[in-house]
Amino acid sequence: MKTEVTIAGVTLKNPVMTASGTFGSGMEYSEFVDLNRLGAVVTKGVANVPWPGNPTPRVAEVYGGMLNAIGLQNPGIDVFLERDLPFLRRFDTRVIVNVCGRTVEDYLEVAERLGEAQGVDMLEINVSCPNVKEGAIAFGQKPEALYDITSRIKRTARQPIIMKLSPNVTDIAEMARAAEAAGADALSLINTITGMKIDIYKRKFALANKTGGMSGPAIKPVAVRMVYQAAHAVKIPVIGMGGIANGEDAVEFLLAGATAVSVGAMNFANPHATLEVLQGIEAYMERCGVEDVRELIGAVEE
Amino acid sequence: MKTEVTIAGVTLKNPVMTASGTFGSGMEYSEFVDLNRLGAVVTKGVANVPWPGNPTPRVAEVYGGMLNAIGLQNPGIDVFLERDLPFLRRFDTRVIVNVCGRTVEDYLEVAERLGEAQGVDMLEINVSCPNVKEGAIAFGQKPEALYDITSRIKRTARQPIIMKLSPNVTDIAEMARAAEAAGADALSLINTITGMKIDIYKRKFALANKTGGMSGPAIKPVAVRMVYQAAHAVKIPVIGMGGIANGEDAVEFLLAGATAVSVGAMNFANPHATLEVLQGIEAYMERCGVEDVRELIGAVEE
Amino acid sequence: MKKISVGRILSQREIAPGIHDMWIGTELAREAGAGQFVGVYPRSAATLLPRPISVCETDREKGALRLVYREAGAGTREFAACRAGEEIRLLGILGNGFPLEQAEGRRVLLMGGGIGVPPILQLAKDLAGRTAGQVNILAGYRDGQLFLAEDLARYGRLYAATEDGSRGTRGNVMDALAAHSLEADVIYTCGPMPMLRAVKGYAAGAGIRAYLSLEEHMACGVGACLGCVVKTRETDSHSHVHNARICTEGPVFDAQEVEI
Amino acid sequence: MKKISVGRILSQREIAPGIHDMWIGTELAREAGAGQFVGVYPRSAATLLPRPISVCETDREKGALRLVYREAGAGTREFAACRAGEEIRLLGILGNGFPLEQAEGRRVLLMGGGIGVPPILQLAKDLAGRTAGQVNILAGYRDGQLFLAEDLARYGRLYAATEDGSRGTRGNVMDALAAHSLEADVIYTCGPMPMLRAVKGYAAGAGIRAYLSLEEHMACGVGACLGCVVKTRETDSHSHVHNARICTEGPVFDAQEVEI
Repeated sequence: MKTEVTIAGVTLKNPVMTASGTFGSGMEYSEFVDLNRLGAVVTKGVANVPWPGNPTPRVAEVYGGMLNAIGLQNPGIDVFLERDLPFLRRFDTRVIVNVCGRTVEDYLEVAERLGEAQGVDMLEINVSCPNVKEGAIAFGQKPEALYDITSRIKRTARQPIIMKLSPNVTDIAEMARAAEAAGADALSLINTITGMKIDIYKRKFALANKTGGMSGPAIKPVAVRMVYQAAHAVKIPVIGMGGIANGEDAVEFLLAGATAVSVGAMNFANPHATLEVLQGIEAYMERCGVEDVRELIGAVEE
Repeated sequence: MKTEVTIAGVTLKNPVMTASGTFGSGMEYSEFVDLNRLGAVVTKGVANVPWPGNPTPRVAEVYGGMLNAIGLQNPGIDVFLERDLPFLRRFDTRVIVNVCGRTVEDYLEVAERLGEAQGVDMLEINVSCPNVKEGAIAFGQKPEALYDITSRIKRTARQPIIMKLSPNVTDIAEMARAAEAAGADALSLINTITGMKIDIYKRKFALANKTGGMSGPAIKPVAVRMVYQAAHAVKIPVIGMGGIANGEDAVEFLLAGATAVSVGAMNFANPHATLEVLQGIEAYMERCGVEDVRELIGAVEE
Repeated sequence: MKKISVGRILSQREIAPGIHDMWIGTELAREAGAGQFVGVYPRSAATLLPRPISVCETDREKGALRLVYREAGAGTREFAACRAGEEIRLLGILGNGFPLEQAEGRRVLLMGGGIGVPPILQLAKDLAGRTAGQVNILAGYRDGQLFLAEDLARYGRLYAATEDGSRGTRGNVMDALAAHSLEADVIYTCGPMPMLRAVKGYAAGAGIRAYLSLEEHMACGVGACLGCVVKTRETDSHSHVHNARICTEGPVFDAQEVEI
Repeated sequence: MKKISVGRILSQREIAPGIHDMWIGTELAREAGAGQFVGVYPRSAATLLPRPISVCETDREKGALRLVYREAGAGTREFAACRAGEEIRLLGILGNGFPLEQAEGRRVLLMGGGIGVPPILQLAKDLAGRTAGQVNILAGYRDGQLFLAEDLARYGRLYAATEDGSRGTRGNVMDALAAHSLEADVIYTCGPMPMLRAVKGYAAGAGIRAYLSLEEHMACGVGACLGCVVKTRETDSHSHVHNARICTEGPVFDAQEVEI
């Protein structure tokens, strides 16, 4: 049974990855999951300098999912290169570093530093975090802005770049085409959907940031739809995510057109989720006589 | 305990309404619910002529909700005026007629006919149905188009008009402002979020229409966020909906800025949902010592 | 009259692989007719819609309703895990049911295929003694697991068909119909769409009446959402388009009225 | 080591309005220390995140873990409905726990407020005989429902405070502290934020050590999501900003290290 997939010339042993921000830099969940079994680990967003993130409360539970407004707290590129990257390189898995910034220059600085680093397979560019005021989302909601930042990062980056798209847009296909036209090597979607929760007895917002990004099984149908629309709008590979909890969810994304999938919030509900998703995909292939996982990509009957 | 709310000069005995398309024209659920107890009944979309709607399957269940692609099947304005309106007028509740069309002229024709009718309190203009190819959604995803159709319908309509907004946009506040600037008397949101489900064993779309509108508790946090953003962008009243299952959900929407709320998909999960929502609001007011439900509107602590 | 009620599970057993037989104590048993159905609500917060399951048998004295259903998804998987004594939320009674009067004094043929077999049982019971001669029953199965066959045989002459040929006629109910050259004035049937199309075609050719019980994905089950419609020959009186609601105008239709 | 495991509920009872006392048979009891916590998973498909609940007491021989929690939302409401014999999914053991060595030969004061009282019990047990003289325990309650008071009294001298004045000192634990003019070299405390701030201030003024057990909304519970952070005086070694993870570097912090 073949489970390898290739994204921008980088071959993953299987299509199961981790969604940025839900898996730290791998260390925490390595107690639960053998990272060698994953197709790739996608790190928490890394900026050029340490970011303190948002005030608490930063997380709240919602029906079938959660809201988060962490605000991309991260120790910055120096610590990442000294501590987190060496840890990840001990494992036989692909390393995809999520890059965040407030200005284009921030992104370029991180991309440059990562270009000099050994063992970074791809960069995922976060232009879709709904929880930071400057930068981030601003680049991810207008095709022109997305085109501009994508092309500038592409010129600087030494590794293939994956543009992570926001679902908080009118036309995801238009955004996908803009990123592809600007030279993106791949796309990943969906980032979280902006949501809100109010504590009706305290009459306060559940999150200090008022709004937060929604993730979890509740958003899966929106994610599947956007992955389908994006995959049909571009030729570059698409990485699908949004509420994936098991192998059947993952297969649904593959059939919709995703080349790989990421497990996000469900890591919190089940620290073994990534491996169970992989086992579930293999069980489906077994049951349905699928020899090569690539047969599933975009295989939904039109 | 006061539960009356007023929208565009029309006073509802309480803020609980039905979401268009989930309650027919009231007849079916009148076996379960005393319509006299509702603040208003919002009818299924009515067009100038009968619409056949989409092929089946038209509905599919998803985690914490459902997808639908009915395609606005409806018997047309003639039958509505002869059969459905007289039925609704037998009850002491407000009647809000949802109006749909493929062209602006379609909408205007229905609005004119309803203008001559007795017992229609308000019109809700559906410019956000994701399941019909022409018209509908096209008017609801660009501010200019929304401004244009809103102003034209406003000139024709004899009753106050409520513009029903689509959540499938980048900036809901911008859409809300466009509708208000064009003369809308109120806004209602959210309509369904476009989603997709794939049957992984048949490798087929769960819906004949491929995509469908997602509703149910799963989408509530997105709805609360958009109601909050819309209510803070305009001065006209906002009617909130999206996954409301009980009184606490309804209060959350009121605190976010809604003047009234609609119960939609949850009618299917619980035919008594509308009345239970009303009882839940009253229980909350009792418990928290709220004399007048209007105290709750937009009362979340900033 | 339609309402929400809570029933108590009296018994539950798997009578064929993935086919479950559940008796429920509920007042609905007294009004439930052959061909009607109930909406059964799962308890899981992830599955909110009622599952339409047709009446297999009723014990009006005991106030017991029998549902025989296939484990097909999260909802029915949950039902299958329910044990005797547990409560279960029901919406019903729903749908029009089979028109029994059409069988009066006529030669009647009942045809059920797969999970379309269960509704035939209550129908056979209700028709007992009202038809011209014994009712003939054709039941089609995937394999030799002839669930409900013994029950059916009590109320008519049973002819089985199995896809794998392990029991009765090899093939489907149409093959069995030909094999036994059965004659009838009216046919009542429930089963997969290809079978219903075949029955509709056969009945049209033979110039006899046929009543089809249709299935479709439903949301509300009470005629409000317009999710479950079937294309009709005439404009439907409710919709004023060529669409009838399977949950309300149906699930049983005169074969001539629907375009399937 | 952190892992997912399944425990079996040994007993469950409501010991004060909305306060539940659950004993769970689990191997975690052997490693669980005072001030550490477990993530408890609800079963409902609508509530996916583990609920952090701190260790109230452990019976290492029996392999039993005691959790005393307040019914606050859908998750804890579900736990409260669980009966003896049922299984419950656990994530743990989590957090750093109270630094017992800091109590060696010192005069120790334990302060618990509301649902912050439970973790004080195991702490008092573990400190027995290691401190200078008897441990003094201040427990603050809303009203006369002094849950766990009898258990606490077994391991130290208990002073109660109630907001309504129905038992012990009227007011909070700080009022009781003053009323009994208790002295200490080190304070261990758990309770609502205003109380923790007061303790921090008091300890700073009196120039004594204080260890605070903090609470915050959590998602993963294992340090990955960065949801539960507290502002720290020094740059945190993990985050390299002034934020420590309550679930991992905490929940117990030296009062001087956190800015609350």
